[in-house]
Amino acid sequence: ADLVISNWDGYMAPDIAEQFKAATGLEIEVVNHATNEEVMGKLMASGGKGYDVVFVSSPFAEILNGQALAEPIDKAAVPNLANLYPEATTLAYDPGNTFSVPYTWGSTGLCYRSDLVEGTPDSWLNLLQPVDALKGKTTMLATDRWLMAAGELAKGFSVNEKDPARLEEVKALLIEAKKTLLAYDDTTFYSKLVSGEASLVHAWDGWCNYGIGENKDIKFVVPKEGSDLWIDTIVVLKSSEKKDAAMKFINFILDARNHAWAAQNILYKVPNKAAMESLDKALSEQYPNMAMAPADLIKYELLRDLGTAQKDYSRIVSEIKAAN
Amino acid sequence: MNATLSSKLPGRIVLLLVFGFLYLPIAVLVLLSFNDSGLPTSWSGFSTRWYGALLSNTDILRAAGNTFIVAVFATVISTVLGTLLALGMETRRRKSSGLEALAFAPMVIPDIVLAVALLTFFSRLGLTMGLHTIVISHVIFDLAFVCSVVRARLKHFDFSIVEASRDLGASGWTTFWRVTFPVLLPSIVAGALLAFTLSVDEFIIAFFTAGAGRSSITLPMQIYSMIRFGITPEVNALATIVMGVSATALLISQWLNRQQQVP
Amino acid sequence: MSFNATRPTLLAAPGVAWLVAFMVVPCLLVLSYAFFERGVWGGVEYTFTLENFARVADPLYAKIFLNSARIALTATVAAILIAYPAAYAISRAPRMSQPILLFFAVLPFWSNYLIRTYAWIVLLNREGLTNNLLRSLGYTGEPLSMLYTESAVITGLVYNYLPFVILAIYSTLSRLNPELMEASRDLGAGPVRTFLRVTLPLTLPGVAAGGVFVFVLSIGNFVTPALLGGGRFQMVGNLVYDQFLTANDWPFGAALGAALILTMIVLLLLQARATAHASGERKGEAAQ
Amino acid sequence: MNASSNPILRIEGVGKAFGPVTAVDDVTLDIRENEFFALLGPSGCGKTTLLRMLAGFESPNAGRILLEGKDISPLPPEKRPLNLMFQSYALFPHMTVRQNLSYGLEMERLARTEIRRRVDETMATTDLTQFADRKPEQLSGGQKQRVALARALVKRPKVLLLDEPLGALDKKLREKMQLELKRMQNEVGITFIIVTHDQEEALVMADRMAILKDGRLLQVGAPEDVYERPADRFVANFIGVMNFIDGKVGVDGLFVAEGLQVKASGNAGSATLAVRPENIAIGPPGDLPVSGAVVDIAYHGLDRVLHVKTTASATPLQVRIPASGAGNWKIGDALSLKIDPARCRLFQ
Amino acid sequence: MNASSNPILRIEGVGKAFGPVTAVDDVTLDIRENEFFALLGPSGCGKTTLLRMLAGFESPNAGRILLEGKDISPLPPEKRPLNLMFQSYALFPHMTVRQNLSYGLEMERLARTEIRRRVDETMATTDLTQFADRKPEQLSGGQKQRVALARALVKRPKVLLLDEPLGALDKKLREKMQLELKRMQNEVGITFIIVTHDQEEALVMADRMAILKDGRLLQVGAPEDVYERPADRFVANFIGVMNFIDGKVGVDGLFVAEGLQVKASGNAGSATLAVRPENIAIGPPGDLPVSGAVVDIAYHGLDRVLHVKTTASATPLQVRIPASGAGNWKIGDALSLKIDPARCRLFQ
Ligand SMILES: Nc1ncnc2c1ncn2[C@@H]1O[C@H](COP(=O)(O)OP(=O)(O)OP(=O)(O)O)[C@@H](O)[C@H]1O
Ligand SMILES: Nc1ncnc2c1ncn2[C@@H]1O[C@H](COP(=O)(O)OP(=O)(O)OP(=O)(O)O)[C@@H](O)[C@H]1O
Ligand SMILES: NCCCCNCCCN
Ligand SMILES: [Mg+2]
Ligand SMILES: [Mg+2]
Repeated sequence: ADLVISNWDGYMAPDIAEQFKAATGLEIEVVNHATNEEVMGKLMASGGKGYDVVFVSSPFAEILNGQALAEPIDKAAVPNLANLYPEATTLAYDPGNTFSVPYTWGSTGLCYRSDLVEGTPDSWLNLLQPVDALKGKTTMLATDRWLMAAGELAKGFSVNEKDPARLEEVKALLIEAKKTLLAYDDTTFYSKLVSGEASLVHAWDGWCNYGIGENKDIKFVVPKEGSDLWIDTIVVLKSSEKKDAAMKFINFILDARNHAWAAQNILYKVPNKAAMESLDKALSEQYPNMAMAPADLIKYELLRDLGTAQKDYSRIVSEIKAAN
Repeated sequence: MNATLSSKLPGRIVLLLVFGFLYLPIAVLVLLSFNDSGLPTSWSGFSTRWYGALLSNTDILRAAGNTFIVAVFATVISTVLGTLLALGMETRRRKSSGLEALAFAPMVIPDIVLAVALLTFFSRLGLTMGLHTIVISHVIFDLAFVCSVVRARLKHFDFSIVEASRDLGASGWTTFWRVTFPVLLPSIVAGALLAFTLSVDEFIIAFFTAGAGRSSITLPMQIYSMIRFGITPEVNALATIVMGVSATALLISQWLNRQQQVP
Repeated sequence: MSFNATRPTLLAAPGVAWLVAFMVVPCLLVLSYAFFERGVWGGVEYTFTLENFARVADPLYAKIFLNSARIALTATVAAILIAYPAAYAISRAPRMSQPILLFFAVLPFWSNYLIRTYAWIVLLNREGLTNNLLRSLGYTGEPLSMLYTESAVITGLVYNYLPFVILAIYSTLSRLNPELMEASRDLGAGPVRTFLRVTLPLTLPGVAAGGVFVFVLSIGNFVTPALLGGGRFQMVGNLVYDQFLTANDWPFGAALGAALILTMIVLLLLQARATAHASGERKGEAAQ
Repeated sequence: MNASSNPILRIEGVGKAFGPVTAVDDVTLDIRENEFFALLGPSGCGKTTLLRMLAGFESPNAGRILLEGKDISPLPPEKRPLNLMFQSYALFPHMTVRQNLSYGLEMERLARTEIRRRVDETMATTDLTQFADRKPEQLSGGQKQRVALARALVKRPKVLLLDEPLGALDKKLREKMQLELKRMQNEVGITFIIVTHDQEEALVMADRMAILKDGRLLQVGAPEDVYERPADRFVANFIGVMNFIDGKVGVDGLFVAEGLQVKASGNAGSATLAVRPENIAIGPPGDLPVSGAVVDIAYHGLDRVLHVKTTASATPLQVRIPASGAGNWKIGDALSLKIDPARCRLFQ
Repeated sequence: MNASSNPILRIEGVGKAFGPVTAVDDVTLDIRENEFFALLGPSGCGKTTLLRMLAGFESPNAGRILLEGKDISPLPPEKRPLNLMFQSYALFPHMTVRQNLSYGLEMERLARTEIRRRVDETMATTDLTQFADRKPEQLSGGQKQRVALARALVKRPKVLLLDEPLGALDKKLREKMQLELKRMQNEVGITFIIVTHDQEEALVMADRMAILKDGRLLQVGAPEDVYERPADRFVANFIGVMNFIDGKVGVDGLFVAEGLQVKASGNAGSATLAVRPENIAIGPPGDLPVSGAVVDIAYHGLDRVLHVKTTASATPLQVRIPASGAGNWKIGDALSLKIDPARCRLFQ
């Protein structure tokens, strides 16, 4: 094959290879990773060898760049960059899309069963300090940055907070919260809502939509304290020997019709103006968070690589997970 | 035998209970593979659609094939090396803590350390990675498990039959094949089953040492990437087929064996 | 000994060579990162430091180690208690059917770890099969919270590693001379004492091997605690995993890994000595 | 002799088959209290199987076993007040000699000092004291056999079943052990059932003995009885050495073979005369009724056995002459023989 | 007898220790081609260990072993043209009797028909034919021993080492096997080294024999030599039965003990006279020089042994009288004895 692309399963059209071949005559080979972390580990240990294009969340794209594993985006070869919302071209971790191209984006908030939760939750504290009826019926994301973000947002801190004293406060809050938690879960939380095992869960907006698809009573809300802005990006690896083809692939993805596939099928917003505008209105009626405007989204803070403060985060998360 | 010494009943009850425990989740898994709904939590009617979906999913089928190839090679190599290592360790006159530590190490090294180490090592050597590098890596821990099982058996082994074989003119090699091996066979089979099972189910090391391409994806890699949204009945269907085919193959081979032995 | 002085070394050589080439060398390479600093973007910056070891000394990690050792040990004991009778029953079955029984004991484990674990979730969760069954049997109380507890984690670990223990114990039971048990009965020991004083010591190496399997695999497991424990419990394996992948802190991961490996090997060597002693294994000197 | 005549053990019509192989076939036998009973028979005749049924490791396909009048078949081995010394020793490989010996006493929950005392004593009488801390694999064959014996002896059960207990011991040690067994029979009052291939052992030690063949009991009796009045040709031939001379008994009650006549009480018809080598007298040619010639001389330890060709039988007759007695016979010498009519048997 | 005088096997100063235990101690011994050599000694004296060194399973701590003049220590067991029958049998548990026997021949890559022929033949001579398809665990003790023996015999090696080959067999079978071994010695030309506890077996079968004690070689010689001229007190006592009488030799060369005088060639000083029970003549009181009284009579199979109390020694003297000879002695009878000076030994 001409290109080896690693992405999350189901993140691209199943026939993407045929489509791309029809469009460019180039062969691609799509492989899947389950998590950012594992593919990052693999890229770092091997220097990225073997892969041409990978899909990772923004902090990981930042690391790839920091480790000089990411190839600069050849703007001339990707004319479809013009389809992006302007808001998506000035993102703090990579202003001007020099080494990464955003693929999907969204917020993190609360996903809940409106028929089981009294009133409308509107604060992170509804999750972290639940009323008695919700005790043992909440879940939080297990991935360390999002786990910490919930506490930081509740406290009104930055989601990239580095001040040790503030981090201590967050830790204390999260350890307390653990006592009322059913589980940490970042894969099946929405089905726990469907079954009724959980009533209120910490969720990425897009995954809440999978729950909404099964049960109309499920709703998503971004708490009043705000959210983070998560972005899954496309990165070309420096070690790639098929950079031209890689750029062609990015350009192909950014084609409005192709990019719209992601919104329609994975129920994530895509930062592609042309694509979003092509969507059927019914989609945002069924899944209200699909209608969130880029201007609103970029009010939220991006998760950034923490550099050496990562040590403090990981220790704190270990301590939270070890608490009882 | 005296009835008081070997009543068959307690043994049967134990087997019933233990196999009940082993197959309880399997029954659920098989049931879910016929669930029309994609969610494991609700039963929405019998359907074979996931089997249909599976059979047209060439990725999964190839992954299953790869897993089988890796497991077979890793099992064969590790069973040979592990058995020999066990024999070597148990026939040594002086126990060596270094050797013991070496044989324990693959079991206690965290998977991720071994995975990162192997990938780093292979890429520094400039090796092309693929199924062969997964096999190399799986043999490491498989052989430790085989060695451990066989060694346990060797602790109270009567080596005089080995001597008798040598005395009758058999070389070390012939003795191994004609005497040691058949007598150790139950343990070797146990070790091999263990190695195969570990290899079939191993994810992180395979993921790291598989190289980048699609051609060397194994089933656990495939399934891990698929469960982003939780398990779909499609993988349940796959597991059902894997177990069903294995059981059928065994029963057929057993039947053929018996046919051969009767006349 | 002219007959087998060089032979043991020769027999062990291929396995040892494999381990040295593909395990010792690569792992030393990676574990040596422990002496260097984490780069700003992760990775390794080759400046010598002992800081990573100082961090390992944090009591938090000892606490996590002890806690996961406790969970792993519980799982180990439970697995042995279930596996022994099963292995015994298999070893007493007609010789022809023994391999078949063994095969069916491992067959469930040729499915996939995740799938099996999800099946347990379906069985155990509050809205799951067990609770539904109870409800349909007329149980009206609060649904049982079986999932996301330590017991659920232990159940999952026992379940997944049970066949390994069965195999290991079976391996030592399979050709045990029945006359030894008869001699014990003859000397006045009932079945229980015969088991404790003769059968068990002679099969202790298998029990120990199986126990080691459960323990090391449990302590290094991270899927079961995450799924059946709801991520509320942490095994040390998880900790090392997180350093390498989540925190992207390879030097600290290497230090933690090295500490874990050393601790475990020391424990295993001690265990091996104790087992050898308790099972009355021949001394190296006399073993010809 | 030492035995009272109460049967302590009654074996009633006991049989055992392993698939198609009948190992023990309808054996009925009483063992008297405190007697020393020897079980003899060719290899594979079912001796071990019989002992294993008594000990409780095989359940008979037929028949009953009564101990002091009570059927013991429901009793598991550990509840039976008898002990078996295994032909293959079955020593516990993970225990030292001392531990092997202590094991049975620990099962009786004896005090530790008592156990120690009895074990020490038994190790002393079996010459094992210096091996107390060795494992079985560090012992020689004879040492292992003594451990197996000692392990059974130290229990002092009512009935002791010994399956070839002394076969691996040298003569001196065997004699010492025989004395020890006799002493235990007398002092401790143990009933012994012993399997042995050593006929002298059986003849010297046993109060009574039984001969088994192909799982069937052929004869039970005191050693002298069996030796001197064997029940059939097989027993006659099996125990000791026997010359067989085929011939016939006439209406006059005289056994006649070619060149030989013996007064024997039997029915008229063809018959076989059995006579032991030591019951044939020897003399210069012509002195005695039967003439013959020496064809071979075997040096059998302390005696010479002359093989004497006569017209009476195809195989030369064996005649035993003590080293200290009689003349200096050479191969080829002619001589004459006389068979003592009181000391021969007629089988018809 | 059958043996030529070429040493086929030379054992030179061989020693072996297991940790603190010395099993074999500086043994030097020549085994001649085609001889039947018996190794005797008390349990644990090192017989098995010596054979195991010859076969190549233990390497000596000292000394060399030469086969036909060549040091065989570098040869692994399978390259040595000798075979060992194990005292513990070491049968292959997973093979049938036939397979056990065929194994060694298959290693020589003989033709299948030839293997079949030789195995069938050996099974026939060892009475194993009917067990050809049984596994060892389905055999009796004696049957197993025969399989072990047959497995070694069928190989027909230059030198055959047999460690207690017939101990578990009944007398008839043992005699049959003895004949078979002798036949193989003569027809096939095999050199035998056999360990046995059966002295009669050793005396009857062996061309020469060696007595070991505590790992040391005490005496090597023809059976008659060893029996009649034992090298020391231990050997004298170990082989056969021996009476010992302590006394002293005067300057006149006469051995004197209380009430007894024997003409013996020895140095003046204290000495022990050894005399076998069959070398003491017996007569009515006063007839013979030494007077005594019968204190016990033992029925030893075919003979009676009188235990006669005399003033000469504390332990009664054993006197063997044939069943067919001499008078009818009872306990308490007075009698007189005479020791044959030509047939006793003096140990100083
Ligand atoms: N592995 C061992 N460790 C320690 N001592 C041993 C070992 N093997 C044998 N021995 C000792 O060495 C001595 C000689 O043993 P060996 O087996 O040669 O005796 P043996 O003459 O064959 O005796 P037996 O007639 O009883 O078979 C014995 O005292 C025995 O206890
Ligand atoms: N498990 C078995 N399966 C088949 N046949 C068996 C089994 N065990 C014993 N036998 C047979 O039963 C018969 C009696 O065996 P047993 O062991 O009682 O003989 P034994 O009299 O003790 O002989 P030995 O003097 O040789 O020890 C033998 O022919 C033997 O081959
Ligand atoms: N470890 C979970 C990674 C999930 C990847 N996506 C992040 C945002 C939602 N897809
Ligand atoms: Mg027997
Ligand atoms: Mg021996």
